[in-house]
Amino acid sequence: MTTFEMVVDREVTEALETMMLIRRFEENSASLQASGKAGSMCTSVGQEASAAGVIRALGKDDLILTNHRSAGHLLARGADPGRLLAEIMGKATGYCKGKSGSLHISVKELGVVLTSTIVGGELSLATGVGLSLSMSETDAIAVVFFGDGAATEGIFHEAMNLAAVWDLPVLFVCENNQWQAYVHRKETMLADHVSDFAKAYRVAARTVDGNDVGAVHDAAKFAVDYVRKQRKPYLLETYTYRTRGHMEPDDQAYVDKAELAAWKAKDPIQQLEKRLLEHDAITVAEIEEMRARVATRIEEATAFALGSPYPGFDELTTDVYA
Amino acid sequence: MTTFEMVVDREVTEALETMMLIRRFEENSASLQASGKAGSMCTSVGQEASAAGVIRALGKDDLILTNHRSAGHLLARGADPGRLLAEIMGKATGYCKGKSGSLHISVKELGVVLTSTIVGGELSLATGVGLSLSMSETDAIAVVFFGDGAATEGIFHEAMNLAAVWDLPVLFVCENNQWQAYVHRKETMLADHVSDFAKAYRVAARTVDGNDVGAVHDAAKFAVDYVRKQRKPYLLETYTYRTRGHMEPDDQAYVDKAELAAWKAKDPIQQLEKRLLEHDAITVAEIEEMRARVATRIEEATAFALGSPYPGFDELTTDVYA
Amino acid sequence: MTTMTADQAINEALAEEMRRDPRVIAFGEGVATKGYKLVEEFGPKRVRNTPLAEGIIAGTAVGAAATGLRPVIDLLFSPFTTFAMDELTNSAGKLRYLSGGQFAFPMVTLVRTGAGWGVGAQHNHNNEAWFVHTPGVKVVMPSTAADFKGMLKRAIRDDNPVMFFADIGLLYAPGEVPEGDHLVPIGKAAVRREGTDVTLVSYAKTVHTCLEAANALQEQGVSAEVIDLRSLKPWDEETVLASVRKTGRAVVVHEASRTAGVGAEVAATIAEKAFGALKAPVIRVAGPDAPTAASFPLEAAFVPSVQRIVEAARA
Amino acid sequence: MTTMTADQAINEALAEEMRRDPRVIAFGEGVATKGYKLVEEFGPKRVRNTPLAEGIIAGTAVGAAATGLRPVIDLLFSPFTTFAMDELTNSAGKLRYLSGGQFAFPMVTLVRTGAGWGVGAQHNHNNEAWFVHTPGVKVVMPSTAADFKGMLKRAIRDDNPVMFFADIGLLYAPGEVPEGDHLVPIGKAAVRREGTDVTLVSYAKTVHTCLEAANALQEQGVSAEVIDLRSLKPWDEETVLASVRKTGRAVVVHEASRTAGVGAEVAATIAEKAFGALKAPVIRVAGPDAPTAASFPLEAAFVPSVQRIVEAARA
Ligand SMILES: Cc1ncc(C[n+]2csc(CCOP(=O)(O)OP(=O)(O)O)c2C)c(N)n1
Ligand SMILES: Cc1ncc(C[n+]2csc(CCOP(=O)(O)OP(=O)(O)O)c2C)c(N)n1
Ligand SMILES: [Mg+2]
Ligand SMILES: [Mg+2]
Repeated sequence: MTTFEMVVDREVTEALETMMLIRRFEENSASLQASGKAGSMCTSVGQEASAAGVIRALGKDDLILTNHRSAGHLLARGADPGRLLAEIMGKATGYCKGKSGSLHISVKELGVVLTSTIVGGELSLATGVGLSLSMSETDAIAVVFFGDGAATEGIFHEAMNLAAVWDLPVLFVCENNQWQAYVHRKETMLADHVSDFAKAYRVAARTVDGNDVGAVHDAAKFAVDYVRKQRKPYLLETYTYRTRGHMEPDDQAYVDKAELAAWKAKDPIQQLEKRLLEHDAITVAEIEEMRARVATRIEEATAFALGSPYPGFDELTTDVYA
Repeated sequence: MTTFEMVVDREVTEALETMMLIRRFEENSASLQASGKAGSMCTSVGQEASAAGVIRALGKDDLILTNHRSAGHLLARGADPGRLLAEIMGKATGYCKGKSGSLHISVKELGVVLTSTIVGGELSLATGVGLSLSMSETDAIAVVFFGDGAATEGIFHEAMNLAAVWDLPVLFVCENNQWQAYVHRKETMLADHVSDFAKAYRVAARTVDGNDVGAVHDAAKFAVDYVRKQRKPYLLETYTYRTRGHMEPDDQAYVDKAELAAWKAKDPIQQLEKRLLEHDAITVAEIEEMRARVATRIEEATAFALGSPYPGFDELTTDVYA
Repeated sequence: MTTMTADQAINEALAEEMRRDPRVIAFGEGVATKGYKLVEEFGPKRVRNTPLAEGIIAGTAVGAAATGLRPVIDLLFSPFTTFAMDELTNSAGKLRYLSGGQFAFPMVTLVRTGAGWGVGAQHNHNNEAWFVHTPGVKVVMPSTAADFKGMLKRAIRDDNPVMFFADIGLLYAPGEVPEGDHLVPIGKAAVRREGTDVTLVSYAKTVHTCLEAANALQEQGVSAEVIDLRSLKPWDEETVLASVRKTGRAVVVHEASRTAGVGAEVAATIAEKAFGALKAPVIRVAGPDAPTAASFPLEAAFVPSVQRIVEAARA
Repeated sequence: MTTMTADQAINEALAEEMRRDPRVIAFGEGVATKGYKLVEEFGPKRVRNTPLAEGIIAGTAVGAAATGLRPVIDLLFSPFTTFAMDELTNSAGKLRYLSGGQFAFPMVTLVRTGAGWGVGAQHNHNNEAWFVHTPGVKVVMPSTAADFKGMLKRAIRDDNPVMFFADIGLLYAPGEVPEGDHLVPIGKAAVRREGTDVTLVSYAKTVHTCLEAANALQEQGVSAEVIDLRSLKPWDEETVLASVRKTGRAVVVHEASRTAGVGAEVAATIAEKAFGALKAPVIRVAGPDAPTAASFPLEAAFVPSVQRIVEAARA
């Protein structure tokens, strides 16, 4: 199915609402951080199409591993904005009892297992999740989200190689957002695409426009199907950009203004709204309704999180050992 | 210069004596181990053409990093067999006062810096040596020898990538001997050649017949010249085979008999002797003289090492801090 | 009782647990090659060779442990753990806590260390204290063939990551091992010899040196009690404190470097909690703060000797 | 004296040493971005951003140090050292010894840790004890802006690998720093307050907690001496023992987890070498054996409090 046809696919209109939810959630988190009500967090503003497009291509038994920039993945997977925000604020009602905070949120009930903020950590664990799946009677797959910076850690190569040699059902999703904290990707690798690394491992790979949710969704459906049926790894690179900076707050003084502007012009949400309207796949009113729904959810989530208690001091030493 | 021409090059006849010296030295070390006079060591029997061919292509200011399988590199660089054997035996007269033993022998005066027996350790250090050279007024280069197994450690990729991004004058020499201790290379990577990994880093690379000293020497001269002039990394893979097993003693019960036999038939020393004789580049008598010279050196080295004292107990805590 | 080496005990323990529980798998560099018998019995999916990459070996174990398997990995020699520290500490040690208890990591990491092979500091580095100081992991280091078997079996059944340190010097020495499903609890020390005048606390190879020292002390009229910690995290404070309260003197012995070693923890705990009972300072007899040399005489000199222990006990 | 934050002190120290010695270079993830002023002054070759790969950052520093440069690398947060342990311990810590003294490794590794930022155990893990237990390296962890500057300058001039731990909670607090070429020796503790009844030994953030505790104790008629170790390997036994021989009591305080922490070494050494002078057991006040939570109240509760120190001092 081509991106053009995707446009009229109702899945894409759903994806729009998912992206709006992620955007609103993260901008809200950032303002809570700015007003001192929440600790720091990394947002995926500008990259929402990657999370929305890939996650909706997954089955409910598939397992997800992610990293420090995970709110989009979690929300796309159906996480409750209230519990997610509570976790970011270190509240007891958060998915990890507030112990994780914003950087390593996992939600077992949603199949979001093992989130690590150690760049590359998620990659070191994904092969193990893939191994468990490969040894049990299931067609579920493991999906691991990581950044272009993680691809410069040796563990990325160790993970790709093992997944290839052991035929592990792992979908590697590299969100190449051109930045690695305060260092531009171009300073860290000569190749433009992380997918270039797959060939030597004999792993199938593809780079897709990460700001076009339709294109991401198409590519992800193909990749998920490939991994599910072949029981082999696949590397999907979503080529995108981090438009809000690395971690709140970030004035982005070190970012090239022109580059940033050029990517902001390719904003995945605006792009999709425009396209849907052009194809009469949605009306302005419907978009407004979506925005309103999303706004209400975020307000409720914020109220829930702000109203939640912090964990008790007894939690200081619980959950250390099983 | 083609391999055929190389055959009549007197450099090759010199290379023959170097290879004979390495072979004799290592077989002698192994028998000393067997008779309990020396600890364990890894030999490069069957791989001598790689050391002999690459090292003679280097200049005297070039710096070498190597690993646990280093006797060939050291002897080719001109190490004294007596001090080398003494080190292997843990004697005070060894190059490292007996503290290294066989696995991490470095010899600063020969430019053999920083030998590590941590597989991949030599690769993690090579970029630093390259950085020092790249920041000083010299055309010297760094050469790092590593195995096919080291190429499956993430640090290999981190080293290749940094050398590429920073334009470091590092010649990576992968001695692909088909084994990684007790695991066959085919069990650890899908590619046949480690040189396949270079492309994504935009590093020039080549695989050469590692049992043909002429071919290795040609390729090494080209590679050394490239790194010296371009001040950029290069990956040279010498495709060969470890015919004596991993570490003394090793019955190689786990090794495929046919594969071993096939490679033994390609023994680099016999091959070269045969070729030189065919081209009348050497006489049987000259070969006999070489053997005799080598035998004498090894006898003298053995006497020296056996007669040398062990380090005193005061050495237990010296050389910890500068 | 059957007689076997510690190395055989390890293999028996692994085979028995793999037989008992299909979730137990084993992998590492050469694990399938050396464990070809295990491959024959359990198949190539449960016993695997790996690429030469400690980081992904450990990370794969952590990920597999969190999702239903019970991996036993062999990282060969303790200095090689340096390539797997993120996976062993940041992931296995912390992700249960950081996830609010959502995940458990039942896995065992086997490493070898200690004097005996003469190959130097990149194969012999008693770094067990790193892991004893690491939250969320357990650490054991047995001294007898029976404990190698019983503790490995117990470690495999533990729902937490266990670092299993094997002292090279003990691996090929034969010992008596009880028949049947022999299990040794983690966290319980063993009193190897009873005594009344001084308590010698140790683990691994040096437990045997302490027993020799105890014999020597006996001849000098000093009755030494010898305690084998065998489990280092958690460690058995109770047994050690009870003994010191009885003897009033303690010498803590290990091969690892002295500074900030496990002995520091044991000595500090004794000095704090048995203060009133102490008739003399708690003395540590340990390896020097230096890397280990390959040269045999230096490697041997690194390890606490009977004489040093005797002198410390009489000080 | 000028007033500056510890973070500014670090930058000043680095700039001064780079000015003094052309062999000094600095690199790490974002080092050139954040240190753009250094780039302007010293050029892009001496101040570099790197790929996101701690192993090769550290390994490159080790290789460069052995061949004429004096690298200062920034590994950001202490849990990230787990990707560089081979390079920092097996190479920087051991290759001088294993080569029989042929090479030296003048390099500094900067890492941050400790409560204050609320981002959890993968950014906050006081693992300094790992390195204190590692041969061939030195470890410092200052508590004042002046020491951040003076010790970093000294560390850069040291011919050995130095691990420089920066306590996050101290980085942005202003402090007085002497003018000029301010150098603070590695291995010498500072007596931050003199006292006669009890010795409080600490380092980094908790030195200030000890000073507060000393004030509280003062009001209760107890005179506490406060010692700031600041250098953890080597550490200043002499100063600590002299103080305890005077006061007869010691409390060792740090934020790192208690078991096998640096406090164990200090307490064990005091209990052994000042045994006769001790009127009460040496008590350790430390963080729990748990990872650190992101949740602010839990993160704060992890750190030793004034109250706990006071109670320990009066016990
Ligand atoms: C091992 C490690 N090194 C450094 C960091 C600090 N850090 C956090 S995120 C980040 C950048 C990651 O870049 P990338 O992988 O591209 O992911 P992105 O943040 O762009 O989504 C860095 C350097 C870390 N968390 N872990
Ligand atoms: C980090 C690390 N892991 C494992 C080992 C044990 N070991 C020593 S040599 C070796 C095989 C190395 O294979 P390769 O890199 O191909 O070099 P070769 O021995 O074949 O020359 C192994 C696994 C080690 N020394 N270091
Ligand atoms: Mg990125
Ligand atoms: Mg090999």
